[in-house]
Amino acid sequence: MSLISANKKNKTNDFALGQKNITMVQAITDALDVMLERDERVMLLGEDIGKNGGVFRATDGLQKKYGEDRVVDTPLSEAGIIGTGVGLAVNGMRPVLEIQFLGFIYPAFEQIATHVTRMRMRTRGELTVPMVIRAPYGAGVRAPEIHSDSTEAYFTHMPGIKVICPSSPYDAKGLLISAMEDPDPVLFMESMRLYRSGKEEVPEGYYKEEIGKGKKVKEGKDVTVITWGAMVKTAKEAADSMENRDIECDVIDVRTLYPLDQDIIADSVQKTGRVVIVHEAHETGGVGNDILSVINKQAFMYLKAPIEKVTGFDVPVPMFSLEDHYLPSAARIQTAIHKVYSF
Amino acid sequence: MSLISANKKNKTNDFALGQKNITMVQAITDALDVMLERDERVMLLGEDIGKNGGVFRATDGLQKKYGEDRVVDTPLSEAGIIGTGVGLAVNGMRPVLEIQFLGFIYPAFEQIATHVTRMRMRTRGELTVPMVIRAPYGAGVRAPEIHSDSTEAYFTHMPGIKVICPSSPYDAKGLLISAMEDPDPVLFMESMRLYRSGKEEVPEGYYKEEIGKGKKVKEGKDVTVITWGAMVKTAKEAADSMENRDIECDVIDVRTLYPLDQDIIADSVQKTGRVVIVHEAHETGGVGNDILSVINKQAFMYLKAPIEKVTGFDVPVPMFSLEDHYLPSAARIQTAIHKVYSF
Amino acid sequence: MNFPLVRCIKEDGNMVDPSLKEKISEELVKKFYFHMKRIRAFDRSAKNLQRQGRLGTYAMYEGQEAAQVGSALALDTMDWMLPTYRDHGALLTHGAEMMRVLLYWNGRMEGSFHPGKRIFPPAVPIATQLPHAVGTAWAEVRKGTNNACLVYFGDGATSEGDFHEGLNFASVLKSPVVFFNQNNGYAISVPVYKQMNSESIVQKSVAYGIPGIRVDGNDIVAVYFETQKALERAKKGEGPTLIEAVTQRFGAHTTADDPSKYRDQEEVERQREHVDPIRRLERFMHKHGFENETWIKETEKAIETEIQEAIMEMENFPKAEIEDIFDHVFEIMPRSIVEQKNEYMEWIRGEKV
Amino acid sequence: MNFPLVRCIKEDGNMVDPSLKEKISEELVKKFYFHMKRIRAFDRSAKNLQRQGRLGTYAMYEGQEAAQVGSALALDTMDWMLPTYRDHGALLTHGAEMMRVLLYWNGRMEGSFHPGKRIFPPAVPIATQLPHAVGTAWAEVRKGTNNACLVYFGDGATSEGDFHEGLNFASVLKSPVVFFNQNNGYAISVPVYKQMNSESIVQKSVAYGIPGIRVDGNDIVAVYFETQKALERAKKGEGPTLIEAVTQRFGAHTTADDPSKYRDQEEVERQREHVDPIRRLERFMHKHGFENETWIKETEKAIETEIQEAIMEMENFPKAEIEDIFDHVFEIMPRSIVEQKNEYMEWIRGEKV
Ligand SMILES: Cc1ncc(C[n+]2csc(CCOP(=O)(O)OP(=O)(O)O)c2C)c(N)n1
Ligand SMILES: Cc1ncc(C[n+]2csc(CCOP(=O)(O)OP(=O)(O)O)c2C)c(N)n1
Ligand SMILES: [Mg+2]
Ligand SMILES: [Mg+2]
Repeated sequence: MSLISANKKNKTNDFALGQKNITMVQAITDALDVMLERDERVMLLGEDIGKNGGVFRATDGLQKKYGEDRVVDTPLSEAGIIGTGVGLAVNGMRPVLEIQFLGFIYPAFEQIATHVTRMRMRTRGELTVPMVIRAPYGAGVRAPEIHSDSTEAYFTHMPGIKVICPSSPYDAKGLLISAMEDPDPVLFMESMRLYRSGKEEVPEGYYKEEIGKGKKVKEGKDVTVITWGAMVKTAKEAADSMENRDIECDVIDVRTLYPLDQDIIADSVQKTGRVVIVHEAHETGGVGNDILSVINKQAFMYLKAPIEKVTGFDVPVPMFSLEDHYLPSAARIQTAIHKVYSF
Repeated sequence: MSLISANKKNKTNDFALGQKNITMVQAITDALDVMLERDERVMLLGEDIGKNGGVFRATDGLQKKYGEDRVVDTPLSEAGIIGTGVGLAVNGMRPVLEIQFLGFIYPAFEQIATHVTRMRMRTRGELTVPMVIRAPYGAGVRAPEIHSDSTEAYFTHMPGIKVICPSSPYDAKGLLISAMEDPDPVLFMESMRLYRSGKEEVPEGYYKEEIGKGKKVKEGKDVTVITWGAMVKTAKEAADSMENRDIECDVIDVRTLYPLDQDIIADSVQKTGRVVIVHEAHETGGVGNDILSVINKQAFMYLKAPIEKVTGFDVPVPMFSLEDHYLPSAARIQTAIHKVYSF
Repeated sequence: MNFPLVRCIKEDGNMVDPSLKEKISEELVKKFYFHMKRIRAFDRSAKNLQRQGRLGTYAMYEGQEAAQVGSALALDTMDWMLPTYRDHGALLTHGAEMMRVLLYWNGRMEGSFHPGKRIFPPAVPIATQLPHAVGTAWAEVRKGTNNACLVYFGDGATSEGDFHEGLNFASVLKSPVVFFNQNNGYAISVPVYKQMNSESIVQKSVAYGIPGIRVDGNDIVAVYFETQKALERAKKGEGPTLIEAVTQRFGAHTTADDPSKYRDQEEVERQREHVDPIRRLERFMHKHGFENETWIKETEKAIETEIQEAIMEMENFPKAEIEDIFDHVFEIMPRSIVEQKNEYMEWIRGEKV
Repeated sequence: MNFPLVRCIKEDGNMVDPSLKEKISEELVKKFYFHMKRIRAFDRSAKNLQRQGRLGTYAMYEGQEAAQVGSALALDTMDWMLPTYRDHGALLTHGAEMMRVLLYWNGRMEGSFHPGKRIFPPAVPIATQLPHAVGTAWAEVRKGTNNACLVYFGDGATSEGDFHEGLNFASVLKSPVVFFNQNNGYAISVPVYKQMNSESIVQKSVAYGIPGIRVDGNDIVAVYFETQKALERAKKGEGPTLIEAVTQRFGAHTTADDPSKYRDQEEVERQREHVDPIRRLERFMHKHGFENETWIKETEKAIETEIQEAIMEMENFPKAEIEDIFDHVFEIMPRSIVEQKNEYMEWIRGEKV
């Protein structure tokens, strides 16, 4: 577990007072709560986030606590939410915008691609958009169509926005707080599968995890497995089971998809020379290929085998009767680890 | 120059009657004209495409010739254009939709990501969307902001749509006709820089170029240069000049960005072992990384040097006073060729 | 703005204008009644199946039967229907196979379309289907047919850009579309008054210079006749109409939703007495000599049998085939998908051994 | 729908309601006149510069001066302005540096913002600025100030989803925004009657339950007072207003456009006699004792000097720095950009040796 970075910049109640054992969705609520408390400029906007507390209850109780002015049920309009957020952010607020599912962010695509990400550039920093867009993503929870998209690559290709995808309650809270204090826009992806899939000790109060830094979740010398979000658990499971066959894996949770932590990737690949990249997005154009590019640049001479990718296919995420086949499984990852190991 | 593929499937007037020496934008008008003539189902929709003939005159004269019912000036609404196109296509028409600049396609992103590309899948082919979206793209013509985007990678990552980007009048016409006869949606990217930058002999009448096939524009044994669209000319220029230093390049115009022609890439890389990829889109998440992935899979063992990329940077396309620095230049490509050659 | 609520049958079952009775044949009343009962029974069964884990998340429409059946019955077979995820009541009325509707909610691709029927797959992203309707209807005009399009959407959907772009396109193109809004009071948890500042949805028709009709969505007679008129206008080349059917969603947004978080469900149950569209029709039938106990009993039984058979069919439907993931993205599979498919299918076969 | 065209000064310069004259001080008239003359002179100079290759593609606004100046003058310094690419007349009136406006059209990033002024960079993607205005104005409410927002957009912009979503949000949030539409008859080549089926733009206010005003956009007095009223309403917490200013674009869409392809430019020139907003004000001044030849001459000279100086400043402005491409994407440059920058800057230096 990472150390608490006791950032005490703004207020005094920075010290972790204790720990609590909570799920990822609770950790997210907690981060929002901490920041609403610390910083008056923070406002939450979204569909059903107020009275209803969000369709996943990520904002449960917050409207009651902070009022309808700060935790706002908006009309059903993603371009409206993000566009209004741009105005709020430019004019001094710190909007956190919930997009109900990542698959419904597309109506706001123009706002993100042409304004959220370009305002600083266009005004040389005179006007900026410190905004967090939160969006549940991913397959595996038997959700209806479109709800299961994992389309982070649209945003990593968009200059001017950071993309974060935590895999644990601890990281989720620390990274969300960092995102909310970041001077630039952040897309914060939350795995629906992980929302309630396990608890972890999380410090109370304020702490930050550094954006742009990956994390080793398992140490090994033979094969590097690189992934993020919901796939961390699956990859770890696969890597653990490879120990039976005497294959030791380095498992890296990159946590931030843009900017990527090139060092953690390069260091590991220089050690192992064998790589498996795992993600649930479509293979073509996926962030896996950015990782490939990092490796090509930083560790080409160390590679002992072609890099393997275990990813979603180049097909729309299927309806739930077949989604388990779409999603990378531990078994598929094992096959890939074995393949690069025995190349 | 490729041979004419005399596809005679639908009608009789298939044979090229002669040649004419025309620019790329004229070749595009010609393709639209040929298809409006051959196929009653073809309709053109877009902003300013009727009376005005399009802001680049790509549809010049077509409304007069085919009527306001078939060449339609729409309201200023890209989601409306694409969404209406979905209905037209599902119900038997063959809509060709002009998006005035690729940078203004974003309002229609949701329509493309959730309907254009998924209709066949969702209905197992019962309802389909044979639609062509035409969009001028790219920097280098001193256009205002947003107009210069080269964001093809958003679409290559989207399962269910093909992405084409021709680099010559001949290819433009043949590929556009193929796109218009394709049973599935196609995004057809037209380089503004190339619209009027040179003429070429183009057959009159109907002919097709195959989608998904790249083309060698220069043959060489030392280094493979892979690119498309406006960059083909620049890359060729760089490659030509390397002959002075006795470096012979294979220059590949992939022409289709999804699906990529894996064979032409693999064959060349297996021969040269050294690769430079050139594109004007941002590096991170660019189609260059998909090519990297193809090479990793098909030619890993043949690589003699890390792959070099000469691309747009991870920044918004700057306003025109600086756009030439953003765009890959022949000189930068030469440096890269030299680097991989002398690795 | 003057958009009075059009109503034919009052809550107590009496007619607003008794002279309309001539136009209401026994056959028509039976149709109304049969379809409303049928889709309500279906809805309740589906909800139960979900509870038993035999369906996935399911979206109920109880309370909206008059709006869905009344509008759907106004369509001809060759007219198109573009539904949302909550309009399978209308779908069933327009001829969709019940078994397929069940498949849809069971996460099966085979359930999102209805071979041979002019029905779009349900639009999941809100309001995106409105522009589709414009194009679909326009294609009919280009073909020179006399068919129109009916597109459903909710009160929440009016906030999306696609609602606006769709209505604007249709009005400019004089596309034969009926925009049928079911104002059921809520978008998930958000009440209409937070969704918009306008007093009605129908007044948004003014923005497009098209006719707007506000109808009591729990009065199937009014819904039916108003939709019919709008369709006639469309078919005569007079362009689109916006209909707002004011109705109510009795239950949760979907089986994944807990309405007690944002409204008083007991209050909803109390209101049901006044607003339930089936009870209203029953009162009308009772007061106007259309009551027929035997027929009702038979009908109920037939419906029950149909539903049970559909459930059996759904449950006996061949298992989803993995290949389906790959096979329908393009007409001709590009190499990248071919390779992904082959690799995966080989791996699966290996695994299974 | 009753949205009469509000007019204070008739085409012949006479007043519609002479009693209004009390409210029109000489100072105000001079302001109107000065700013309209100033921005017209600017516009023409910029067009000429473009012809001479000293600017890039440029968007003219000639004909729309009353709409832009009248509305801009109604703003307080602390009110926000959100312009499109055609509203630099309004920008200049709200205090933007002329030199920067020229820089913008010369492809210089330094021209898209105005330090210290509450002005957004021009929105290039149509209608996207409307939601920004809602948020910007709402932030003022949250801060407890008394400032409002004025956002410009064209007739074509009303077809985009963002127009609709912006107005809906503003109406629900009661955000202090004035939505100022310049209906100049065309979106590039597309005339308003192909853009929409409604008879006016103002009637779209009905969809949001907000006040709508249709004003003669060539009558600066009417524009000024109506904008002022709308701003007052906004500041009193009464929410947004939609203003449609009916005006005309005399020239091409931009210097890259050829209007003869889609309209009769001679006809436009003939109409100018009636509609030119500056001539109208001149007639008013003439008839109401505001004429002052000496002042006009001085003013014209001052404007000419200012413009020439701004052009010189623009042309002497330090050359664009390559580093600017990289330096302003994030506050702290991530490694990928650092590396791209270093590599490129090294390469450029090497090249240049
Ligand atoms: C673009 C988009 N955003 C958000 C959602 C999530 N969502 C599903 S249904 C719904 C509410 C829709 O309300 P309404 O239009 O009134 O229809 P109803 O559910 O009442 O039938 C929301 C927000 C979605 N499906 N699509
Ligand atoms: C989203 C988007 N689509 C298309 C364009 C291209 N375009 C630039 S100006 C324009 C017409 C705008 O017309 P209107 O809103 O009436 O404003 P005007 O130019 O008349 O001031 C178009 C289509 C754009 N800038 N943005
Ligand atoms: Mg609703
Ligand atoms: Mg206009």
